[in-house]
Amino acid sequence: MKLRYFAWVRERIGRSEEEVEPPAAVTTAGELVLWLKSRDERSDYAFERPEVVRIAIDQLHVKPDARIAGAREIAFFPPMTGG
Amino acid sequence: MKLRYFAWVRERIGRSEEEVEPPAAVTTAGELVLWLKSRDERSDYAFERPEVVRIAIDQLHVKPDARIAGAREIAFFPPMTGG
Amino acid sequence: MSVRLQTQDFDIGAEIDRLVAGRTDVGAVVTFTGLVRDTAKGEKILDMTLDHYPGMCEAELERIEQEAHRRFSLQGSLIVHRYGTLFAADRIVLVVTLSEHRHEAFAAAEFLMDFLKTRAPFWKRETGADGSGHWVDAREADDEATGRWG
Amino acid sequence: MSVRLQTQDFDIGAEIDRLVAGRTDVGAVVTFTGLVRDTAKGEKILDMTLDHYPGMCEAELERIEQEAHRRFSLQGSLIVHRYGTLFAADRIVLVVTLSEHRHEAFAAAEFLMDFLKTRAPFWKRETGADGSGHWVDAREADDEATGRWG
Repeated sequence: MKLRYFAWVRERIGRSEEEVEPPAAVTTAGELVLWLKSRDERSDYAFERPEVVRIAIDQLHVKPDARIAGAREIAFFPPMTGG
Repeated sequence: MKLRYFAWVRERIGRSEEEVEPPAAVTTAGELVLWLKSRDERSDYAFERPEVVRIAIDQLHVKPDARIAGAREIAFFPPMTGG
Repeated sequence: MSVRLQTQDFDIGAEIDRLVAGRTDVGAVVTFTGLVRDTAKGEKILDMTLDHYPGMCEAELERIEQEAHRRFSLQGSLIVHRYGTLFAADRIVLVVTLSEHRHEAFAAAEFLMDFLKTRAPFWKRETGADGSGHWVDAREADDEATGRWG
Repeated sequence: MSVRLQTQDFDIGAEIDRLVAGRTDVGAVVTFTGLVRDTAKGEKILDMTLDHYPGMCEAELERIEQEAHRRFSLQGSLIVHRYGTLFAADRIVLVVTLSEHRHEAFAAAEFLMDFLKTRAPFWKRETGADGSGHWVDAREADDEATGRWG
Protein backbone atom coordinates (compact mmCIF):
# COMPACT_ATOMS: atom_id res chain seq x y z
CA MET A 1 0.00 0.00 0.00
CA LYS A 2 1.01 3.61 -0.56
CA LEU A 3 1.65 5.88 2.42
CA ARG A 4 1.51 9.67 2.06
CA TYR A 5 2.75 12.30 4.50
CA PHE A 6 1.87 16.00 4.69
CA ALA A 7 3.09 19.16 6.45
CA TRP A 8 5.36 18.54 9.48
CA VAL A 9 4.70 14.78 9.40
CA ARG A 10 6.28 14.78 5.93
CA GLU A 11 9.20 16.97 7.08
CA ARG A 12 9.93 14.74 10.08
CA ILE A 13 9.79 11.51 8.09
CA GLY A 14 11.82 13.09 5.29
CA ARG A 15 9.73 11.89 2.36
CA SER A 16 6.27 12.64 0.96
CA GLU A 17 5.28 9.08 0.06
CA GLU A 18 6.44 5.48 0.06
CA GLU A 19 5.22 1.95 -0.69
CA VAL A 20 5.11 -0.39 2.33
CA GLU A 21 4.09 -3.98 3.01
CA PRO A 22 3.38 -4.25 6.71
CA PRO A 23 3.24 -7.73 8.30
CA ALA A 24 -0.16 -9.45 8.50
CA ALA A 25 -0.38 -8.76 12.25
CA VAL A 26 -0.78 -5.02 11.44
CA THR A 27 -4.53 -4.75 10.86
CA THR A 28 -5.51 -1.19 11.91
CA ALA A 29 -4.25 2.32 11.10
CA GLY A 30 -3.12 2.67 14.74
CA GLU A 31 -1.11 -0.56 14.52
CA LEU A 32 0.42 0.70 11.29
CA VAL A 33 1.63 3.82 13.14
CA LEU A 34 3.26 1.64 15.86
CA TRP A 35 4.92 -0.49 13.18
CA LEU A 36 6.25 2.63 11.40
CA LYS A 37 7.59 4.01 14.72
CA SER A 38 9.49 0.77 15.36
CA ARG A 39 11.04 0.97 11.89
CA ASP A 40 13.36 3.99 12.18
CA GLU A 41 14.12 7.07 14.26
CA ARG A 42 12.61 9.61 11.85
CA SER A 43 9.28 7.79 11.78
CA ASP A 44 9.41 7.43 15.56
CA TYR A 45 9.88 11.23 15.80
CA ALA A 46 7.08 11.95 13.29
CA PHE A 47 4.66 9.90 15.42
CA GLU A 48 6.15 11.07 18.73
CA ARG A 49 2.61 11.89 19.88
CA PRO A 50 0.50 9.58 17.72
CA GLU A 51 -2.74 11.07 19.11
CA VAL A 52 -2.17 14.39 17.28
CA VAL A 53 -1.55 12.82 13.85
CA ARG A 54 -4.67 12.52 11.67
CA ILE A 55 -5.21 9.57 9.36
CA ALA A 56 -7.05 9.21 6.04
CA ILE A 57 -7.62 5.92 4.23
CA ASP A 58 -8.31 6.32 0.52
CA GLN A 59 -8.94 10.05 1.08
CA LEU A 60 -11.49 9.61 3.88
CA HIS A 61 -10.82 10.67 7.49
CA VAL A 62 -10.62 7.64 9.81
CA LYS A 63 -9.92 6.87 13.46
CA PRO A 64 -6.85 4.80 14.51
CA ASP A 65 -9.02 1.69 14.93
CA ALA A 66 -9.92 1.70 11.20
CA ARG A 67 -9.00 -1.52 9.34
CA ILE A 68 -6.34 -1.11 6.67
CA ALA A 69 -7.12 -4.28 4.69
CA GLY A 70 -7.68 -3.38 1.02
CA ALA A 71 -6.51 0.24 1.45
CA ARG A 72 -4.75 1.68 -1.59
CA GLU A 73 -3.50 4.90 0.03
CA ILE A 74 -3.09 5.79 3.69
CA ALA A 75 -2.19 9.39 4.57
CA PHE A 76 -0.82 10.86 7.82
CA PHE A 77 -0.93 14.57 8.59
CA PRO A 78 -1.28 17.17 11.37
CA PRO A 79 -4.62 18.75 12.33
CA MET A 80 -5.81 20.89 9.43
CA THR A 81 -5.27 24.66 9.34
CA GLY A 82 -6.92 25.78 6.11
CA GLY A 83 -9.48 28.52 5.55
CA MET B 1 -45.21 70.73 14.85
CA LYS B 2 -44.73 68.94 11.57
CA LEU B 3 -46.34 65.54 11.00
CA ARG B 4 -45.01 63.15 8.36
CA TYR B 5 -46.66 60.01 6.96
CA PHE B 6 -45.12 57.10 5.05
CA ALA B 7 -46.23 54.09 2.98
CA TRP B 8 -49.89 53.11 3.48
CA VAL B 9 -50.36 55.54 6.35
CA ARG B 10 -49.55 58.34 3.87
CA GLU B 11 -51.86 56.88 1.21
CA ARG B 12 -54.77 56.56 3.64
CA ILE B 13 -54.35 60.07 5.01
CA GLY B 14 -53.85 61.43 1.49
CA ARG B 15 -50.85 63.64 2.22
CA SER B 16 -47.19 63.15 3.07
CA GLU B 17 -46.89 65.92 5.65
CA GLU B 18 -48.73 68.70 7.42
CA GLU B 19 -48.32 71.29 10.17
CA VAL B 20 -50.61 70.84 13.19
CA GLU B 21 -51.18 72.58 16.52
CA PRO B 22 -52.85 70.06 18.80
CA PRO B 23 -54.62 71.34 21.94
CA ALA B 24 -52.61 71.46 25.18
CA ALA B 25 -54.45 68.39 26.52
CA VAL B 26 -52.68 66.27 23.89
CA THR B 27 -49.37 65.43 25.61
CA THR B 28 -48.30 62.01 24.25
CA ALA B 29 -47.85 60.48 20.77
CA GLY B 30 -50.75 58.12 21.52
CA GLU B 31 -53.02 61.02 22.42
CA LEU B 32 -51.97 62.76 19.23
CA VAL B 33 -53.15 59.70 17.25
CA LEU B 34 -56.56 59.83 19.00
CA TRP B 35 -56.84 63.55 18.28
CA LEU B 36 -55.98 62.97 14.58
CA LYS B 37 -58.54 60.14 14.36
CA SER B 38 -61.26 62.44 15.74
CA ARG B 39 -60.39 65.09 13.15
CA ASP B 40 -61.52 63.47 9.87
CA GLU B 41 -62.47 60.15 8.29
CA ARG B 42 -59.23 59.60 6.37
CA SER B 43 -57.12 59.99 9.51
CA ASP B 44 -59.53 57.73 11.37
CA TYR B 45 -59.02 55.11 8.63
CA ALA B 46 -55.21 55.51 8.65
CA PHE B 47 -55.17 54.85 12.39
CA GLU B 48 -57.92 52.21 12.25
CA ARG B 49 -55.65 49.88 14.27
CA PRO B 50 -53.38 52.36 16.08
CA GLU B 51 -51.31 49.51 17.57
CA VAL B 52 -49.80 48.64 14.18
CA VAL B 53 -48.70 52.19 13.33
CA ARG B 54 -45.12 53.01 14.35
CA ILE B 55 -44.15 56.44 15.62
CA ALA B 56 -40.91 58.42 15.43
CA ILE B 57 -40.28 61.74 17.17
CA ASP B 58 -37.48 63.78 15.63
CA GLN B 59 -36.35 60.66 13.73
CA LEU B 60 -36.14 58.38 16.78
CA HIS B 61 -38.46 55.40 17.28
CA VAL B 62 -40.79 55.98 20.27
CA LYS B 63 -43.67 54.24 22.04
CA PRO B 64 -47.18 55.79 22.13
CA ASP B 65 -46.60 57.04 25.68
CA ALA B 66 -43.72 59.30 24.53
CA ARG B 67 -44.19 63.01 25.34
CA ILE B 68 -44.55 65.26 22.33
CA ALA B 69 -43.65 68.55 24.02
CA GLY B 70 -40.83 70.24 22.08
CA ALA B 71 -41.05 67.81 19.13
CA ARG B 72 -40.23 69.36 15.75
CA GLU B 73 -41.26 66.41 13.58
CA ILE B 74 -43.48 63.43 14.38
CA ALA B 75 -43.73 60.61 11.81
CA PHE B 76 -46.26 57.80 11.49
CA PHE B 77 -45.63 54.69 9.39
CA PRO B 78 -46.30 50.94 9.09
CA PRO B 79 -43.87 48.29 10.40
CA MET B 80 -40.67 48.46 8.35
CA THR B 81 -40.03 46.10 5.43
CA GLY B 82 -36.57 47.09 4.18
CA GLY B 83 -33.57 44.91 3.54
CA MET C 1 -18.15 52.57 9.45
CA SER C 2 -20.38 54.02 6.82
CA VAL C 3 -23.92 54.06 5.58
CA ARG C 4 -25.15 54.96 2.09
CA LEU C 5 -28.63 55.28 0.60
CA GLN C 6 -28.76 55.41 -3.17
CA THR C 7 -30.91 54.63 -6.19
CA GLN C 8 -28.02 53.23 -8.27
CA ASP C 9 -26.61 49.70 -8.10
CA PHE C 10 -23.47 48.82 -6.13
CA ASP C 11 -20.40 46.66 -6.93
CA ILE C 12 -19.79 44.17 -4.11
CA GLY C 13 -16.17 43.43 -5.04
CA ALA C 14 -15.29 47.11 -5.34
CA GLU C 15 -16.95 47.92 -2.00
CA ILE C 16 -14.92 45.20 -0.25
CA ASP C 17 -11.71 46.39 -1.92
CA ARG C 18 -12.34 49.97 -0.73
CA LEU C 19 -12.91 48.80 2.86
CA VAL C 20 -9.85 46.55 3.00
CA ALA C 21 -7.50 48.82 0.99
CA GLY C 22 -4.16 49.39 2.71
CA ARG C 23 -4.96 47.07 5.62
CA THR C 24 -3.03 43.91 6.45
CA ASP C 25 -4.75 43.07 9.76
CA VAL C 26 -8.15 41.92 8.42
CA GLY C 27 -8.71 38.16 8.53
CA ALA C 28 -12.40 37.82 7.72
CA VAL C 29 -14.80 39.62 5.39
CA VAL C 30 -18.51 38.72 5.42
CA THR C 31 -21.03 40.19 3.00
CA PHE C 32 -24.78 39.92 2.81
CA THR C 33 -26.57 40.95 -0.36
CA GLY C 34 -30.36 41.05 -0.61
CA LEU C 35 -31.88 40.55 -4.07
CA VAL C 36 -35.38 41.16 -5.48
CA ARG C 37 -37.23 37.86 -6.01
CA ASP C 38 -39.80 37.58 -8.79
CA THR C 39 -42.41 35.86 -6.64
CA ALA C 40 -43.88 36.61 -3.22
CA LYS C 41 -46.27 34.20 -1.51
CA GLY C 42 -46.70 32.34 -4.80
CA GLU C 43 -47.65 35.49 -6.72
CA LYS C 44 -45.56 36.82 -9.63
CA ILE C 45 -44.05 40.26 -8.98
CA LEU C 46 -43.45 42.77 -11.81
CA ASP C 47 -41.43 45.27 -9.80
CA MET C 48 -40.82 46.56 -6.30
CA THR C 49 -40.60 50.15 -5.11
CA LEU C 50 -38.77 51.05 -1.90
CA ASP C 51 -40.15 54.02 0.00
CA HIS C 52 -38.03 55.43 2.80
CA TYR C 53 -37.86 58.18 5.40
CA PRO C 54 -34.90 60.33 4.31
CA GLY C 55 -32.79 61.53 7.21
CA MET C 56 -34.18 59.09 9.75
CA CYS C 57 -33.10 56.17 7.56
CA GLU C 58 -29.45 57.23 7.58
CA ALA C 59 -29.59 58.12 11.29
CA GLU C 60 -31.15 54.77 12.22
CA LEU C 61 -28.69 52.77 10.11
CA GLU C 62 -25.81 54.66 11.73
CA ARG C 63 -27.20 53.85 15.19
CA ILE C 64 -27.52 50.16 14.21
CA GLU C 65 -23.95 50.16 12.89
CA GLN C 66 -22.61 51.80 16.07
CA GLU C 67 -24.41 49.16 18.14
CA ALA C 68 -22.80 46.41 16.04
CA HIS C 69 -19.35 47.90 16.67
CA ARG C 70 -20.15 48.03 20.41
CA ARG C 71 -21.21 44.37 20.50
CA PHE C 72 -18.69 42.78 18.14
CA SER C 73 -14.97 43.08 17.53
CA LEU C 74 -15.13 44.75 14.11
CA GLN C 75 -12.42 46.40 12.02
CA GLY C 76 -14.86 47.98 9.60
CA SER C 77 -18.37 47.84 8.19
CA LEU C 78 -20.55 49.19 5.44
CA ILE C 79 -24.29 49.35 4.80
CA VAL C 80 -25.57 50.30 1.33
CA HIS C 81 -29.35 50.33 0.75
CA ARG C 82 -31.10 51.23 -2.47
CA TYR C 83 -34.49 52.94 -2.81
CA GLY C 84 -36.79 53.61 -5.74
CA THR C 85 -38.09 51.03 -8.20
CA LEU C 86 -36.23 47.72 -8.61
CA PHE C 87 -36.82 44.60 -10.69
CA ALA C 88 -36.30 40.84 -10.26
CA ALA C 89 -32.68 39.89 -9.45
CA ASP C 90 -31.74 43.51 -8.71
CA ARG C 91 -29.56 44.06 -5.66
CA ILE C 92 -31.39 45.82 -2.79
CA VAL C 93 -29.03 45.95 0.15
CA LEU C 94 -25.39 45.22 0.96
CA VAL C 95 -23.86 44.70 4.38
CA VAL C 96 -20.11 44.14 4.75
CA THR C 97 -18.26 43.40 7.99
CA LEU C 98 -14.51 43.09 8.59
CA SER C 99 -12.95 41.39 11.58
CA GLU C 100 -9.82 39.51 12.62
CA HIS C 101 -11.88 36.34 13.09
CA ARG C 102 -14.78 34.87 11.21
CA HIS C 103 -17.31 34.39 14.01
CA GLU C 104 -17.35 38.09 14.85
CA ALA C 105 -17.74 39.05 11.18
CA PHE C 106 -20.60 36.56 10.67
CA ALA C 107 -22.43 37.52 13.87
CA ALA C 108 -22.12 41.24 13.17
CA ALA C 109 -23.42 40.90 9.60
CA GLU C 110 -26.42 38.92 10.79
CA PHE C 111 -27.04 41.40 13.61
CA LEU C 112 -26.92 44.33 11.15
CA MET C 113 -29.41 42.64 8.81
CA ASP C 114 -31.82 41.67 11.62
CA PHE C 115 -31.92 45.21 12.98
CA LEU C 116 -31.97 46.84 9.55
CA LYS C 117 -35.04 44.75 8.65
CA THR C 118 -37.03 45.77 11.73
CA ARG C 119 -35.75 49.28 12.57
CA ALA C 120 -34.67 51.07 9.38
CA PRO C 121 -37.62 53.04 7.96
CA PHE C 122 -38.00 51.43 4.53
CA TRP C 123 -41.25 50.12 3.06
CA LYS C 124 -41.63 47.85 0.04
CA ARG C 125 -44.50 48.15 -2.41
CA GLU C 126 -44.83 45.34 -4.95
CA THR C 127 -46.61 45.40 -8.30
CA GLY C 128 -48.33 42.08 -9.01
CA ALA C 129 -48.66 40.48 -12.46
CA ASP C 130 -52.14 42.05 -12.81
CA GLY C 131 -50.66 45.53 -12.29
CA SER C 132 -52.09 45.96 -8.80
CA GLY C 133 -49.81 47.43 -6.17
CA HIS C 134 -49.69 46.45 -2.52
CA TRP C 135 -47.50 47.21 0.46
CA VAL C 136 -45.50 44.26 1.73
CA ASP C 137 -46.48 43.07 5.21
CA ALA C 138 -43.79 43.00 7.88
CA ARG C 139 -42.78 39.44 8.74
CA GLU C 140 -43.16 38.25 12.32
CA ALA C 141 -40.05 36.12 11.75
CA ASP C 142 -38.06 39.35 11.39
CA ASP C 143 -39.23 40.64 14.76
CA GLU C 144 -38.33 37.32 16.34
CA ALA C 145 -34.90 37.44 14.70
CA THR C 146 -34.30 40.89 16.17
CA GLY C 147 -35.62 39.76 19.57
CA ARG C 148 -33.02 37.03 19.95
CA TRP C 149 -30.19 39.60 20.27
CA GLY C 150 -31.65 40.69 23.66
CA MET D 1 -22.64 23.43 -5.94
CA SER D 2 -19.00 23.64 -6.82
CA VAL D 3 -15.53 23.47 -5.34
CA ARG D 4 -12.34 24.88 -6.82
CA LEU D 5 -8.71 24.73 -5.69
CA GLN D 6 -6.37 27.16 -7.41
CA THR D 7 -3.19 29.15 -7.00
CA GLN D 8 -4.55 32.30 -8.67
CA ASP D 9 -6.71 34.98 -7.02
CA PHE D 10 -10.52 35.10 -7.36
CA ASP D 11 -12.98 37.96 -8.04
CA ILE D 12 -15.77 37.91 -5.43
CA GLY D 13 -18.22 40.03 -7.45
CA ALA D 14 -17.70 37.94 -10.60
CA GLU D 15 -18.15 34.68 -8.67
CA ILE D 16 -21.47 35.92 -7.22
CA ASP D 17 -22.64 37.11 -10.65
CA ARG D 18 -21.89 33.70 -12.16
CA LEU D 19 -23.83 31.90 -9.42
CA VAL D 20 -26.88 34.17 -9.61
CA ALA D 21 -26.89 34.62 -13.43
CA GLY D 22 -30.30 33.97 -14.97
CA ARG D 23 -32.02 33.36 -11.62
CA THR D 24 -34.83 35.49 -10.21
CA ASP D 25 -35.65 33.37 -7.16
CA VAL D 26 -32.59 34.13 -5.02
CA GLY D 27 -33.25 36.45 -2.09
CA ALA D 28 -30.03 36.24 -0.08
CA VAL D 29 -26.34 35.95 -0.94
CA VAL D 30 -23.78 35.53 1.83
CA THR D 31 -20.04 35.51 1.20
CA PHE D 32 -17.12 34.78 3.48
CA THR D 33 -13.62 35.74 2.39
CA GLY D 34 -10.55 34.84 4.41
CA LEU D 35 -7.49 37.09 4.08
CA VAL D 36 -3.84 36.67 5.06
CA ARG D 37 -3.00 38.78 8.13
CA ASP D 38 0.51 40.16 8.57
CA THR D 39 0.77 39.18 12.23
CA ALA D 40 0.10 35.96 14.13
CA LYS D 41 0.28 35.80 17.93
CA GLY D 42 2.03 39.18 17.92
CA GLU D 43 4.73 38.08 15.48
CA LYS D 44 5.18 39.70 12.06
CA ILE D 45 4.59 37.31 9.13
CA LEU D 46 6.46 37.69 5.81
CA ASP D 47 4.43 35.16 3.85
CA MET D 48 2.30 32.07 4.22
CA THR D 49 2.40 28.86 2.18
CA LEU D 50 -0.60 26.57 1.96
CA ASP D 51 0.15 22.88 1.60
CA HIS D 52 -2.73 20.60 0.68
CA TYR D 53 -3.61 16.98 -0.11
CA PRO D 54 -4.66 17.03 -3.80
CA GLY D 55 -7.64 14.84 -4.49
CA MET D 56 -8.73 14.42 -0.90
CA CYS D 57 -9.06 18.20 -0.56
CA GLU D 58 -11.59 18.44 -3.40
CA ALA D 59 -13.39 15.27 -2.23
CA GLU D 60 -13.66 16.51 1.36
CA LEU D 61 -14.86 19.99 0.32
CA GLU D 62 -17.50 18.36 -1.90
CA ARG D 63 -18.66 16.21 1.03
CA ILE D 64 -18.86 19.31 3.25
CA GLU D 65 -20.81 21.17 0.59
CA GLN D 66 -23.26 18.27 0.14
CA GLU D 67 -23.80 18.15 3.90
CA ALA D 68 -24.55 21.91 3.88
CA HIS D 69 -27.17 21.39 1.15
CA ARG D 70 -28.69 18.56 3.20
CA ARG D 71 -28.93 20.71 6.34
CA PHE D 72 -29.92 24.07 4.89
CA SER D 73 -32.33 25.31 2.26
CA LEU D 74 -29.77 26.43 -0.30
CA GLN D 75 -30.19 27.46 -3.93
CA GLY D 76 -26.48 27.35 -4.69
CA SER D 77 -23.01 27.46 -3.18
CA LEU D 78 -19.37 27.81 -4.06
CA ILE D 79 -16.09 27.12 -2.30
CA VAL D 80 -12.83 28.46 -3.76
CA HIS D 81 -9.58 27.81 -1.87
CA ARG D 82 -6.12 28.90 -2.92
CA TYR D 83 -2.87 27.06 -2.25
CA GLY D 84 0.79 27.97 -2.69
CA THR D 85 2.51 31.05 -1.27
CA LEU D 86 0.43 34.08 -0.30
CA PHE D 87 1.24 37.46 1.22
CA ALA D 88 -0.42 39.87 3.66
CA ALA D 89 -3.94 40.96 2.56
CA ASP D 90 -4.11 38.23 -0.12
CA ARG D 91 -7.41 36.39 -0.38
CA ILE D 92 -7.17 32.75 0.78
CA VAL D 93 -10.67 31.32 0.66
CA LEU D 94 -14.14 32.25 -0.60
CA VAL D 95 -17.44 30.70 0.41
CA VAL D 96 -20.68 31.85 -1.23
CA THR D 97 -24.19 30.66 -0.32
CA LEU D 98 -27.49 31.49 -2.05
CA SER D 99 -30.89 31.04 -0.44
CA GLU D 100 -34.40 32.47 -0.52
CA HIS D 101 -33.97 33.74 3.02
CA ARG D 102 -31.04 35.22 4.87
CA HIS D 103 -30.86 32.98 7.93
CA GLU D 104 -30.30 29.86 5.83
CA ALA D 105 -27.62 31.60 3.75
CA PHE D 106 -25.80 32.87 6.87
CA ALA D 107 -26.00 29.54 8.72
CA ALA D 108 -24.82 27.55 5.70
CA ALA D 109 -21.84 29.87 5.07
CA GLU D 110 -20.78 29.60 8.70
CA PHE D 111 -21.25 25.81 8.65
CA LEU D 112 -19.12 25.52 5.50
CA MET D 113 -16.31 27.58 7.03
CA ASP D 114 -16.37 25.70 10.35
CA PHE D 115 -16.11 22.33 8.61
CA LEU D 116 -13.63 23.52 6.00
CA LYS D 117 -11.32 24.73 8.81
CA THR D 118 -11.31 21.40 10.66
CA ARG D 119 -11.82 18.79 7.92
CA ALA D 120 -10.32 20.02 4.65
CA PRO D 121 -6.69 18.84 4.38
CA PHE D 122 -4.84 22.17 4.14
CA TRP D 123 -1.84 23.19 6.27
CA LYS D 124 -0.42 26.68 6.67
CA ARG D 125 3.27 27.35 7.03
CA GLU D 126 4.24 30.90 7.97
CA THR D 127 7.56 32.65 7.47
CA GLY D 128 8.37 34.96 10.38
CA ALA D 129 10.20 38.29 10.09
CA ASP D 130 13.51 36.50 10.91
CA GLY D 131 13.03 34.18 7.94
CA SER D 132 12.20 31.14 10.05
CA GLY D 133 9.32 28.98 8.91
CA HIS D 134 6.83 27.21 11.16
CA TRP D 135 3.64 25.24 10.71
CA VAL D 136 0.56 26.97 12.10
CA ASP D 137 -1.04 25.15 15.06
CA ALA D 138 -4.67 24.11 14.74
CA ARG D 139 -6.93 26.25 16.92
CA GLU D 140 -9.03 24.54 19.58
CA ALA D 141 -11.66 27.21 18.94
CA ASP D 142 -12.10 25.79 15.44
CA ASP D 143 -12.80 22.28 16.76
CA GLU D 144 -15.32 23.74 19.20
CA ALA D 145 -16.97 25.68 16.38
CA THR D 146 -17.34 22.48 14.37
CA GLY D 147 -18.61 20.59 17.41
CA ARG D 148 -21.58 22.92 17.92
CA TRP D 149 -23.22 21.70 14.68
CA GLY D 150 -23.80 18.27 16.30
